[in-house]
Amino acid sequence: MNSYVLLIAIFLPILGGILTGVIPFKGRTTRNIFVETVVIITSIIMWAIILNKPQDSIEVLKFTGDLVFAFKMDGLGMIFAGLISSLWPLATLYSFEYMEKEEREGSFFMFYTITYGVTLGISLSGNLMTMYLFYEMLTIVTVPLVLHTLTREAILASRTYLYYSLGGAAFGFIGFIFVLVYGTSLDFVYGGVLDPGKIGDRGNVLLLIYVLAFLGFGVKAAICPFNKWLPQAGVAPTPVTALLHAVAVVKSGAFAIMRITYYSFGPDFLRGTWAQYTVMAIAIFTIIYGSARALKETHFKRRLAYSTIGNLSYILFGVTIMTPLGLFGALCHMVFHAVMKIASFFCAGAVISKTERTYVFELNGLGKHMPMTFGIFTISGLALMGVPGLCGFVSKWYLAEAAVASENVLAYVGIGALLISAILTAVYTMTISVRAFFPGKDFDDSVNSGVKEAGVRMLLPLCIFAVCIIVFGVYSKPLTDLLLSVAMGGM
Amino acid sequence: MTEAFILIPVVLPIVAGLLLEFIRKLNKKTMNLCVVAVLAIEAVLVFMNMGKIGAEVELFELTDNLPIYFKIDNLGIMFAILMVVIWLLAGIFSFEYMKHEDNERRYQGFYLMVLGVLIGLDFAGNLVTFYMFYEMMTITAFPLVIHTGKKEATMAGLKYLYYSLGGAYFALFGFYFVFKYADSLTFTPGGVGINAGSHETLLLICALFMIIGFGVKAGMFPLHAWLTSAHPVAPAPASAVLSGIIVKTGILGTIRVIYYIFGTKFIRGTFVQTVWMSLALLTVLMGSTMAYKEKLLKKRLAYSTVSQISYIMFGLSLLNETAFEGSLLHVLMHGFTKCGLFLAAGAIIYKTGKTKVDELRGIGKEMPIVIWCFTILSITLIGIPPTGGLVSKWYLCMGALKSGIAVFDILGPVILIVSALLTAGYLLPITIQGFFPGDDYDYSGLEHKEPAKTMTIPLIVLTAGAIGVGLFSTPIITYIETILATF
Amino acid sequence: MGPNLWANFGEAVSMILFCIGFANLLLHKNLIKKIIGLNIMDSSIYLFLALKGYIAGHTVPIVVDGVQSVDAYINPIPSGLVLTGIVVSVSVTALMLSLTIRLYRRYQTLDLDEISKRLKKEGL
Amino acid sequence: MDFICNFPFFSIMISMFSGIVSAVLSRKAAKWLNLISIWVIWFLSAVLLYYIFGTGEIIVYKMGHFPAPWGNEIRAGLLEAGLALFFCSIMLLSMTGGRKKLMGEVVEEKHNLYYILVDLMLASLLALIYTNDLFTAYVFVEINTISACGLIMIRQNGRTIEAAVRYMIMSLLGSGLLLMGICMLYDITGHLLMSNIRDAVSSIYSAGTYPVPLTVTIILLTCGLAMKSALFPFHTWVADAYGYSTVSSAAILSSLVSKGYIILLIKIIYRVIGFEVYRASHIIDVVFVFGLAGMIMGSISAIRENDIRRMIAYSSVAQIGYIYMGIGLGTRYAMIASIFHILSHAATKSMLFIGAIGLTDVSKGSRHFEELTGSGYRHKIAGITFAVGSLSMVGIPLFSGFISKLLFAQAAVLNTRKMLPALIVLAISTILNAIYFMKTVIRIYTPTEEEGERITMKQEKVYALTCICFIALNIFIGMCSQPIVDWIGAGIDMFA
Repeated sequence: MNSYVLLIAIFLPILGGILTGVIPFKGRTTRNIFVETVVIITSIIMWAIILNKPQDSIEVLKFTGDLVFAFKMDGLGMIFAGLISSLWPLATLYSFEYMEKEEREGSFFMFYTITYGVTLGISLSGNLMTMYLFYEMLTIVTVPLVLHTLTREAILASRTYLYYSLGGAAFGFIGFIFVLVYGTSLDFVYGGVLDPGKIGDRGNVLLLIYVLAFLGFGVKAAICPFNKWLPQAGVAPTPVTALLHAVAVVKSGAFAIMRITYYSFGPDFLRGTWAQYTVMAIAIFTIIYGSARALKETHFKRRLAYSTIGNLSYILFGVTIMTPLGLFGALCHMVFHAVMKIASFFCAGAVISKTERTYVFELNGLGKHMPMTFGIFTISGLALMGVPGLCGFVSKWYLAEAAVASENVLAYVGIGALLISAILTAVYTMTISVRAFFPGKDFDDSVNSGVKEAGVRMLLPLCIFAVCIIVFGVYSKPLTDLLLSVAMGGM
Repeated sequence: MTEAFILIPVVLPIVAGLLLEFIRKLNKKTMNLCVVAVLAIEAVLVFMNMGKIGAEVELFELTDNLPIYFKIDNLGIMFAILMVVIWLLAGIFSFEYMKHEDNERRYQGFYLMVLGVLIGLDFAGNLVTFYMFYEMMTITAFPLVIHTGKKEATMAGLKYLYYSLGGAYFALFGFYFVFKYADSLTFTPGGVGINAGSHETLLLICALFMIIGFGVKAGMFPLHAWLTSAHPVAPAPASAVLSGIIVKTGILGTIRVIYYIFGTKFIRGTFVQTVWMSLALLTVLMGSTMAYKEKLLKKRLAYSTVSQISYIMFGLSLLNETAFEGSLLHVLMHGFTKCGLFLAAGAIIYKTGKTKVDELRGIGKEMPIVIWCFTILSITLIGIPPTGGLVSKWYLCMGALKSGIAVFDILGPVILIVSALLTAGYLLPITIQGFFPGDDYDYSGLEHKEPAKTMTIPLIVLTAGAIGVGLFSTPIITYIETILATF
Repeated sequence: MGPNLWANFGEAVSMILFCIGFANLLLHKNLIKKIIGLNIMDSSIYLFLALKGYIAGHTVPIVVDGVQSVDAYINPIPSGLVLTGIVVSVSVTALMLSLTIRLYRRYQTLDLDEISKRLKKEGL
Repeated sequence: MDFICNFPFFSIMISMFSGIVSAVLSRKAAKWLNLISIWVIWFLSAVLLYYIFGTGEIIVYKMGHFPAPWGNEIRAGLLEAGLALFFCSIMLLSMTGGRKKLMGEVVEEKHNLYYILVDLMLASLLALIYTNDLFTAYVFVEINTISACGLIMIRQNGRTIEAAVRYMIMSLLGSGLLLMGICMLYDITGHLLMSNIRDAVSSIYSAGTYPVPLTVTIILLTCGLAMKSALFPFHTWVADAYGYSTVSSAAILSSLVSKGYIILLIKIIYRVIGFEVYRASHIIDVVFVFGLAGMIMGSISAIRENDIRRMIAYSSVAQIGYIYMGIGLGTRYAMIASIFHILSHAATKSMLFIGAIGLTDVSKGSRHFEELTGSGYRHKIAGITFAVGSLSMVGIPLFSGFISKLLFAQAAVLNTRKMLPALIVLAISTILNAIYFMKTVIRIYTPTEEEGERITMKQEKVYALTCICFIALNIFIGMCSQPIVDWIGAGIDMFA
């Protein structure tokens, strides 16, 4: 299969998005149909590509001599692209109903669709240069989405987001330069491209640079000192918070870190060095920090955002174990967390759009009126806790296995952190479910009068996600085998 | 594959419970009938399974080489029978009792589900299956705890939830490592081979973690606080099963981990055993003293549960046959007794609404049957001959003495006896005051308050059971020895 | 150092002058004084150049009664440079003065900081 | 083909004479003359560049056919020709972009003067690029200064005059130092032609005589030119000068004038002092440090501004800092990076000014951020232009800024001693750039309720065309930078 279809997959949504902004549509429905078709076609193409696995890479143009703008689909990219392309149509479907009460849907869907293309670009880029390019573009195109509501805090949030991401990219850029200078090439090669001949006695500098790059790309993955933007960005419409700030954007950060760790610097170079311990410590700390903050937070979406911070650091923890198994665990959690968190966010969105309630203590007794929504929320919450039989358990299991196998004491501590954060997760998700379902004796139901269950366009994606959570929980073998082979460097 | 039939007792109540949750219109009578029918069928099925010992079935793999796998063995079947019997009795009791609570349907539904999960727990054939049902039990039992919907009930319920999950995660921590260093996770009597290599200490720590983790459910110090706040707030039948049965799952977990995964050899003589024993003894003492000081009846019973369960823990921690027999015996004994006591307390509350101990003067005149049962059960719990309590404690003390572990072989029995005295101290006064309110008590205000048959009958049966365990301890012992023989 | 300094005292003087002029141009508030400083600075440079051009005992490079040997003349180029420089500096000075006049007409003062203060007030 | 040898000389002369002639022409005629002359020079330089590429020989033009060391020379290598071409293009675009504004802001009778000044400016720039004689360079530096001053104050208000005065003072100090340096150099070496001086200097250096005067000279030259090109501590005049003069002046000044001096400095480094000698003197470290300081301080003062044009002005202080940082790194690669940044910054900065003016037009002429809200929708093309410029400044790939950032970083990595400070400061200043440019972009694309006047592309065809050219140029530099880099490298080699 000719690799040029990769370009189609990437640029179709971008063009489609721009068209969405340009074409003067008659009615809302026509536009929605247009958007949905574009998204679905892209996903179909993407899956066709994934099934056919074109091996060779394509070079679009040369920037300067050794900077090539090239695309290639290797295993890691395939996973991420597959994840994105399966979630996007559902999220779009959901956002139709959600956005009806918002203004300027046109521009929203424009950028929403463009983001799809850009994210695919990140996942399919064949070398560090291309990934960096799309990484920056991602920041730019998602800012309007954060800005969308145009309230004061939306503007502030978008600024914070922009500064943090661009700043992070600046540090990632340094790492990129070093790979350029000290590596054999910029292409992603499993096991790293650093040239020992060139490194010589400057190993420590490279380690320092790795840490800087980790922090830089980690900004998008919301690692601890740099996670201020993520909760703030919760002001965006829920489809954005759900898809971008739980999956696309933040996972791009994690994805980039996977790339530089396993495909550029190389785990063998990093394993056992102070750099590894530093980044792992950061990840572990963030795990605890995120969950604890989520516990303190009373705003529904912000609480979920903090929990996202914690869970992203699960992924990073897996990455920093620096073994194929660790990468495997990280990939699992990347996929599963995507499903779980997007489900919980959509529940939050459904609640907000139906009842305008944003704080946890306002949710008392809603379970009676929106049983589906809160049922699914409970399921996702349990999954996040890691109850066996739901997918959260599986990924945590593999992460812990990798940590145990690595025989690295700090990694043992990491397991402890995983479990502590699991109990914290239990606290902050279960309180919500309990409030919703068991408001208690002395609760008068009148305040909830008139609350209705969310519409089908919202419930359909929710149900699909819930089913995924359970199915992956009980039977994930084919998927995990695939992920494992990828993590081992195969296709 | 006929062996899949062993799963019916697991599936049936869960399905029934779920149906109950979703069938909205269903009048009370029919519902109660359904419930009792299901419970009865369940009991029958479990008893049928006695014949199927050794039957095993593997459903699917959670992750690669983590199969969901069931296997019936003596230990499991024993727990299963205890549970199903008590469940039936408490269930019958609840029909009357739950009248003054609302939302019965929800209650009964979860009541059934928990039973199913528990049976699954007993039949679990490897650690992961066990763990899975363990968590499910925690979550499904939660609505029972908070059923009354009072503020403190919800608080206590959450406390219960978080403590139990925390314990589960403690266990999970060890679980991760065991998976790496053990040959398999299938429960094999005498333990699967652990090839720790240089990681001896690490694994011992894991073992300790798992003990503590399951100990949470068993209300073992230091993580016992939830028990005394969660059990009292639940409706009486619920607290009866919570206190009589669900705490036992902690015991089961510990037995499974220590006797079926690590193997006694691995633990014996290590710091793990020492810590375990001291924790158990500490809990025994603390529980009784707290119970002695406690004024609320149900809370007092809860504290007594804490101490009684730790008898069992202590027995297990001694790692020798005699103590093990004692422990299992005590499991049965305490199951009946404590369940009965709670039901009695429930009956009192239901009729008189009195919750404090010192309000109960002269209660014996009002509801003699209940209080008689209460008295007999107390005697059993204290362990005055010829009741069952004596036997189990006897075995426990024997085990301690012959274990030959310095200090503990003496200290253990002493503490057990002391706490027995304390038990007497906190249970008997109720009876005494109940029957002999004293001369200054005016009998004018008395009226006959004996509760309905559905309440008294289960109570009587339980009392009989408690005595029965005492009288016919020999066959039970022999049965336990068959379990021991497999080690 | 000493005799060396004495030997080419001219250069030393021009340097000192240069520094004076530079300081004036840089530090003085008053525009006119700045311009004076500018001129001092430039002239010091021309002095320096002229000194470089002059060779003791040689005569002006104007050919009368037959060409003498080359080393009879001084180097003419510096003088040319000086002339050019003077032209430049004159024009610059003129420009500066005209600017100064404009400013003075607007603000009735020659103090540059004062002027900027007023501009801030005007908020232009 | 020795006719081509005259092209450098022609181009200088054409612009100069067109300036002189414009004095007596009508306003329109002057305008056309100016336009035509720039076009002609553009064409000449293009031909020259092509020719040199073809033959690879350096063109030396002897004024009055006196041979060195007596005569005065004009010398054109690849770099010179290319720069001339580039400067012409930028000049052209800035003029067309700002013409409408010019009409509004400058009184009728001053227009001729304006074109005269522009022509002189171009002439002096070309001379700075081409000349091979230090003293000629000095003279044209002065002419440059004077015409720049005129460009600043052509728009008559207090601010501009004050700015002009400040600018004059600063640059006069600079040129004073420069002249002193030149004189001392002449004193040491006895030459004015760059090539000869370099031979003399290298022999002196190897002989080890006159170490102190040599160092002093280097300091004087560097310091003088740094002052004139607004390196960090000497940047006080920038904000006013670029902020209040008419827009094309601002564009030309910020993107060409200061660059002219830097080009001269680079020429001095290579062709007068000699790269090795220069690097051996520790001035280069000082330059490096001041460059870094400039990168940070410039951005910080830009963040503080709430006036869009002053903000852009301060940002150019930061960019100058980049260039000096590159020079300070003291490797050939870094020098290439610096020269590349000169080009990309010149393209971007003038673009930003032009874009900004379009935005202020639709915001009731106010340059403060509050009024600018939503102007990106009211004047689409201007908004896009500004956005592209900002992205390029922040260093987003596909735009020119990214490539220069890349080159700088690579150069920094290759220099072990200065690597870490350079990289860290590079990253930090990127963040700072992001902060103030992106803040502005978000601001101009935040829709508002109140309806300002709108300007569509049809209303301002020329302006729109200019903007499009700028964008195209920027993206061109960003996308196919490889030939440019090669060309710069070849040009630097031709300096030797």
